[in-house]
Amino acid sequence: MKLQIDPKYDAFREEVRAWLKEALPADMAARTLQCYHTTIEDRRAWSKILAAKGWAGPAWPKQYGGPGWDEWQVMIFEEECYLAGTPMVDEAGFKLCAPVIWTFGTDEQKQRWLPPLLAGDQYWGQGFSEPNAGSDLASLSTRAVRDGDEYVINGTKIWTTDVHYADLIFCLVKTDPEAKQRGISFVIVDAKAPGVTIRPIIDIGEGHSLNEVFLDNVRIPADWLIGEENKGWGYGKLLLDNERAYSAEIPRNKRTLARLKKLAHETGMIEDEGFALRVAEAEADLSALEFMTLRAMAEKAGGTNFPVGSILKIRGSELLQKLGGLQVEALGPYGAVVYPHGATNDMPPGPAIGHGVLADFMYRRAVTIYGGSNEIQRTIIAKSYLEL
Amino acid sequence: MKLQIDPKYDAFREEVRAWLKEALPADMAARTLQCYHTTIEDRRAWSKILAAKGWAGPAWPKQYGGPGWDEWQVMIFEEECYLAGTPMVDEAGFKLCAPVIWTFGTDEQKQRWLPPLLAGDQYWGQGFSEPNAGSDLASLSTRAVRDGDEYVINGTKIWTTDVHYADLIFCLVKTDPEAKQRGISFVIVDAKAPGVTIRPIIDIGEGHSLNEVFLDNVRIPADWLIGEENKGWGYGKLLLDNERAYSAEIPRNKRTLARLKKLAHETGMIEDEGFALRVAEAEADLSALEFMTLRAMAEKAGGTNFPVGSILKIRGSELLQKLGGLQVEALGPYGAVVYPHGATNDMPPGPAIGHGVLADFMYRRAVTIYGGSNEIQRTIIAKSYLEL
Amino acid sequence: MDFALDEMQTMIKDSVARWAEKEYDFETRRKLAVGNGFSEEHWRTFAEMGWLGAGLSEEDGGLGGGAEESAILAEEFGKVLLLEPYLPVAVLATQCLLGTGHAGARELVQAIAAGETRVVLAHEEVKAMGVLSHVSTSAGSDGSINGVKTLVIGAPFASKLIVSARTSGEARDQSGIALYLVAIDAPGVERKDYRLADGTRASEISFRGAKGELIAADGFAALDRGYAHALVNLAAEGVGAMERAMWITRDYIKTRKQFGRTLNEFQVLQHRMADMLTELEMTRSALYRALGQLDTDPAKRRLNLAALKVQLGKSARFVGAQAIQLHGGIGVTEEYSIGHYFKRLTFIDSVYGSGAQHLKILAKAIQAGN
Amino acid sequence: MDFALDEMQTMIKDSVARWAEKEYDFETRRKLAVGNGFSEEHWRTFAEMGWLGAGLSEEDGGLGGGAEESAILAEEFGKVLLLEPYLPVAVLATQCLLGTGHAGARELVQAIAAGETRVVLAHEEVKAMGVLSHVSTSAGSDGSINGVKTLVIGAPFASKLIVSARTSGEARDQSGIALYLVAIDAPGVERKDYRLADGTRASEISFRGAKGELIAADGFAALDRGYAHALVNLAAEGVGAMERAMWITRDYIKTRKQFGRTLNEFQVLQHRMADMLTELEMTRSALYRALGQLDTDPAKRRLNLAALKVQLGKSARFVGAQAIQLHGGIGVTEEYSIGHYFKRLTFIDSVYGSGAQHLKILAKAIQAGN
Repeated sequence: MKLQIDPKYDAFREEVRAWLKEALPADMAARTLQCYHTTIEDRRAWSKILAAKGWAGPAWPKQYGGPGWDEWQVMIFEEECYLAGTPMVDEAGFKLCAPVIWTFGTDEQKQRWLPPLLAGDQYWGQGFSEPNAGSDLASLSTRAVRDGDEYVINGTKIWTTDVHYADLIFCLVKTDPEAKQRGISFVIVDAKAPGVTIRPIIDIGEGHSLNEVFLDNVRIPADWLIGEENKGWGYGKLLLDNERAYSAEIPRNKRTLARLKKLAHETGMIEDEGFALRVAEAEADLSALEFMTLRAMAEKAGGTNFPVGSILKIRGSELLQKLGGLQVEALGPYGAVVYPHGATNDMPPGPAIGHGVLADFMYRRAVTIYGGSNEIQRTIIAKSYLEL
Repeated sequence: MKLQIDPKYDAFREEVRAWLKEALPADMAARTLQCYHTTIEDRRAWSKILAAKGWAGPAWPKQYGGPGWDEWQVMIFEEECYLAGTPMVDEAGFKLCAPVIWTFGTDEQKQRWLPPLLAGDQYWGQGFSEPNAGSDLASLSTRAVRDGDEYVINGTKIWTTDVHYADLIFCLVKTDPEAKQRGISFVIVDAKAPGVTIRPIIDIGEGHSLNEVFLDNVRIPADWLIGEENKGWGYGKLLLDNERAYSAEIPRNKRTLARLKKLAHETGMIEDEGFALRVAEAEADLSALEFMTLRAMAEKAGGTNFPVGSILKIRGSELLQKLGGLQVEALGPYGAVVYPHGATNDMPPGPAIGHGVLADFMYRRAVTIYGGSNEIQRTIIAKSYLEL
Repeated sequence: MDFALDEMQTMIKDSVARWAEKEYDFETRRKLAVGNGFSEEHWRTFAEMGWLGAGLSEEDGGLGGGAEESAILAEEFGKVLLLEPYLPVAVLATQCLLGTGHAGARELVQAIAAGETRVVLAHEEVKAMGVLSHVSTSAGSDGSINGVKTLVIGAPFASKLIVSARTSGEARDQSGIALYLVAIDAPGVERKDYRLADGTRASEISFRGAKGELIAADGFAALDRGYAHALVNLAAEGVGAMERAMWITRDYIKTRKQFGRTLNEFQVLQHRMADMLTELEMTRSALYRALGQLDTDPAKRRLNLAALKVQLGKSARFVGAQAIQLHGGIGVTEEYSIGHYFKRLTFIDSVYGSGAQHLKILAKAIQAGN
Repeated sequence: MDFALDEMQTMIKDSVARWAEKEYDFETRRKLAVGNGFSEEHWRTFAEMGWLGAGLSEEDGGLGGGAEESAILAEEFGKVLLLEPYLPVAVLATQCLLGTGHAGARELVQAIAAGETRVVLAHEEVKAMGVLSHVSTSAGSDGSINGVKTLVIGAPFASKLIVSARTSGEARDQSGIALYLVAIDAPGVERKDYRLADGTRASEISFRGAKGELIAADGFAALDRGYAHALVNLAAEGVGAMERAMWITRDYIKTRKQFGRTLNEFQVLQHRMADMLTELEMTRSALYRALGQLDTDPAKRRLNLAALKVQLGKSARFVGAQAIQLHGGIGVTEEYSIGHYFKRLTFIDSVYGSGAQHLKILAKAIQAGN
């Protein structure tokens, strides 16, 4: 047993922190820390800064342009970014699609897509969910039919985050409608191709990050299918498994807790003992969850059926909602005020640090739903590990 | 709408309270308020006092010796009894069996059983549950087979409260093993008859109120079956429905809250703000539940499928457990100390008012299980009213 | 006791329900919410139907009802998430006015009930933290008011304000709070309007030497009365909103399929909905209790209302959150109704002193030996 | 980081598990619990196997392990609800002694590890309410001790007591607390033994002019160290008890039938068990965290331990209660095992400062800007 993070990482954390202090524009950080959805301008600008530093793909292998960090460094980097208030980057592209490309793609595919992604020149969107599939991905109905050198795709994708900024969309589609999970393939679609229609979905926080994507006889070259036909389910699952240690969103939770405390001190709410006790409870939760994440990282190679990803997802998402509620509460009479997205002047009264709190609180109702609802996670735990 | 209890009942409450002050021996009250299981001696003595006053069967119709109270008076009487600390009386006999007898029994049966019950001369036990039935009463397996002028009964009953004090046991038994609910009859068994064996079940509070009853070729006269053969399920259900307004055990919850406050003031725990907030939450719960009980009483005749009994059962039992936990907590370092049942001297240190708290807390784990577990109550709510 | 509605109550309930079904469907309301949040036409209807005086005696210009009638109305309004400031104007300000006993108050109340004017109460301050007697806004001996009031719901549609201002004592003393009637456009009154999450409108209002008419020299009791009525009506609204949200959710899960089954077949969701019903009914019970004892002495009433708000807040948050959860993704979209119930229900917990703040009132009473 | 057990740790774990399976089945334990709650033979085994020194360096008479080894042992003991006072003697008193730096302490620790003597810490007082520095027991300048200590777990089986007594300052000051070694049968020491819900034994002890040997003039740091180690071991015990309770429950619901189905087919119970596992693993995570940072500075350690105790208490109560609930009636009987897990788990929340009291420590730190 070794229950401490190696102190050698302290220096790395310092390095990251020092760089962020210098490289991250203050106005950009302030906008992020208000916690509205990130604007495309901030996102583009920050991607370029990261790319110039060579830190755009923290978890990427060196051969594809990553910095060659181990996973502890990646985690530390992400945590520091969140705390400093860096804009969200293209998570779908960097964390989900790129690994599929470098693991299962051909050299040509890697050449085609990885460099522009890393350089911040191309943006990606993700198309997994469908209107009638919800948490039940096995019942996808978007079809891709081979037609000579092309596939013709028809169907609808939903909850596609930020796809309105995207140049490319990676999708799970049915290539063999008879098979269930095995008939699914992983394909790339040009977001500007004929037949692609994007309908914004405004969330209850009045923000726009979600979309519905209609694919109507959209054609893609046959070599825009990654890996083998009908094996896409396995690729998706493998990568989601790799990500499972991060399901609790510790960096985001930490940032949220930090802002909650700041806010509650600013408004004076922290002096209320009952309130402080609830903040303390959330903090205790977070500290256990953080360590469970470390356990999951360390045990990653273990290959047990211990459902740590599901546990982290459940508790991390519940915590995020709890912290959101506490922030709204800390705002007192300003908790229910709508501060419009993107507005910069003529804002309603109330502390500036709290302007995005309500929108975020609303939007985060989704965290217990997406990525396999918490109900589904509980069933996974019960079935897989407890064998119920 | 009339949302106040008629003030005319205030005088009645005063009358009851005054009488209790005079009639209830102080040592008896003190023992009850410590909240161990009631001793048989206290029970006998108090039954006699009630009988002498004519208040033994508060809810009984006048013609069978009841005081002729309406249900508000019955409720007030019970509440005052609890607060004053009267010993538990023979609830199974008075509240469950007697109404079956007077509603469905013959004149001879009424004559045989009601007067001695009312006089406190005979004690009753209840035999509904069985080891393999749990909350699933429809799957009873105790059999009663007609043999001339008698029934021969074989089977096992469990969780039979206080049957070790009982002279008579009323049971649900299968008389038609093919039919499910319809093959059940309501019979009376002499607790001292040959073939009746009673095995004590000690609960985790180290108390003895529960028993297992083995019925081995026990013979009862044929006219110890109440009402019609194979109709017992309906009788039982009807009476339980009548009782549904009382499922939240408001009198017991009120007494428990009162003792919790007293205890917490005595130990000083009440000064802890976090603790006081939790007591306040319980109090708010109780006040809503109390009014829901009044709603249920007033709407009793309404005949809707609104599942108020299930709601009251769930929340009342959860509240009782919560209050129990708070009491244990209020005891501080004495919360885990075992104070033996029935001991009077050489007790471990700690406030006397708290001596029965731990035993009660332990025993009350059962309240969310018995009478149809809270899980079953939720299913009833979902199926019956929400039509899910 | 009798929980059934009498003839007049049934009539009120039915007429509001009919109006809402015809005039206040979800799409209409949604447009209004992102529009200016108020319809003069609706308000005229409220006045014509007598709803603005549902809780008033006939001599006060009402229908001859009381708090129960008003609550019945509020429950129906809650079901459709009414945007117009029924509660701030026809309950909070109106009951506060009646509580002053001021000579002109009745006349004003009659005008409000008739829909001729709208008055709201400007009392809330940033540092109040749920303490009703918190007033740091001051009134000089010449009646000039200085200070800032916040979250004055309905102010953008009001012509007059009742302003609480301190004439003596410390910020949280119950005595020394005077009430003034101030025209919304009086000199020295500066208003900043904004939209709230539930689509209603409120203002932050600065008073810089504004002058008003004194209507209560010692106004705490009137405030207390106003907020007591506001709280029970808020709870009634919450009950209506929770009930509607519950049935919308019930209907949804009976049709939505996942893994080859409709959602209502999953036991976990069945039990979740049982808990939603339970929470709703707990609040309804607490509401009836508080309604029935609205005329008891203020100290006792305060504890009843605190218990009600605690229950209301807990229930509203739970029902709102679970209504979204059971809907899945669609529940988080602005274009679908259920998210708007969540917003209203969240706001209901926080307004007029949050559930947590009211719990503290109960706890303090228990510590003091109650 | 590495969460896998090394060779020695695996050996400890396996040897305890083997012993427990052979010597500490539920029936044996139950008899012991209602008997005198202690077996000299078991204790001899603990000493012979080196378990009493599992967390000690070799020079202190131990196996050369540390807090992790002790926790591994405690977890196994937790699985069988050990009655003997391993934790009070081999952890709390032992670590407190080592914390004093007193010349004779090491010798005494060696004797404890060898099973030759048993020492417990008499520190808890009725009014402490979870505040570690609360000491109102006083020591005069002649070293005579006056006061009452309560809940001294394991005292009925101890030959010596470490007694905390105040030589200066107010009841909750951290300075001015001296530690004395007092023979259990010294004049002026009066003991009242009793049984606790989990079958362990404790005493309330009055000191009336009792004399002892001073082992720390300023003993708060030693107390703090003792309780820090005690808390992580308590959590390890809790993790063991929760894990066993969870699997017992799992096995039970896979066989028990209701309504024609085994209970494990009901989705609500499946999810309940998922929550039990989740709570257990949250505590295990908090435990690892606290264990890994046991040697950090005391202020930081205190916050880690507070977070651990909060999590432990919450998890233990939930897992214990649900284990009974899922068993139904049989869970409430003394003759079946699961109720005893409930008792132990309930007690685990309350001892060494309750979860609620530790939450207050965290809250105060947050209020102070942490």
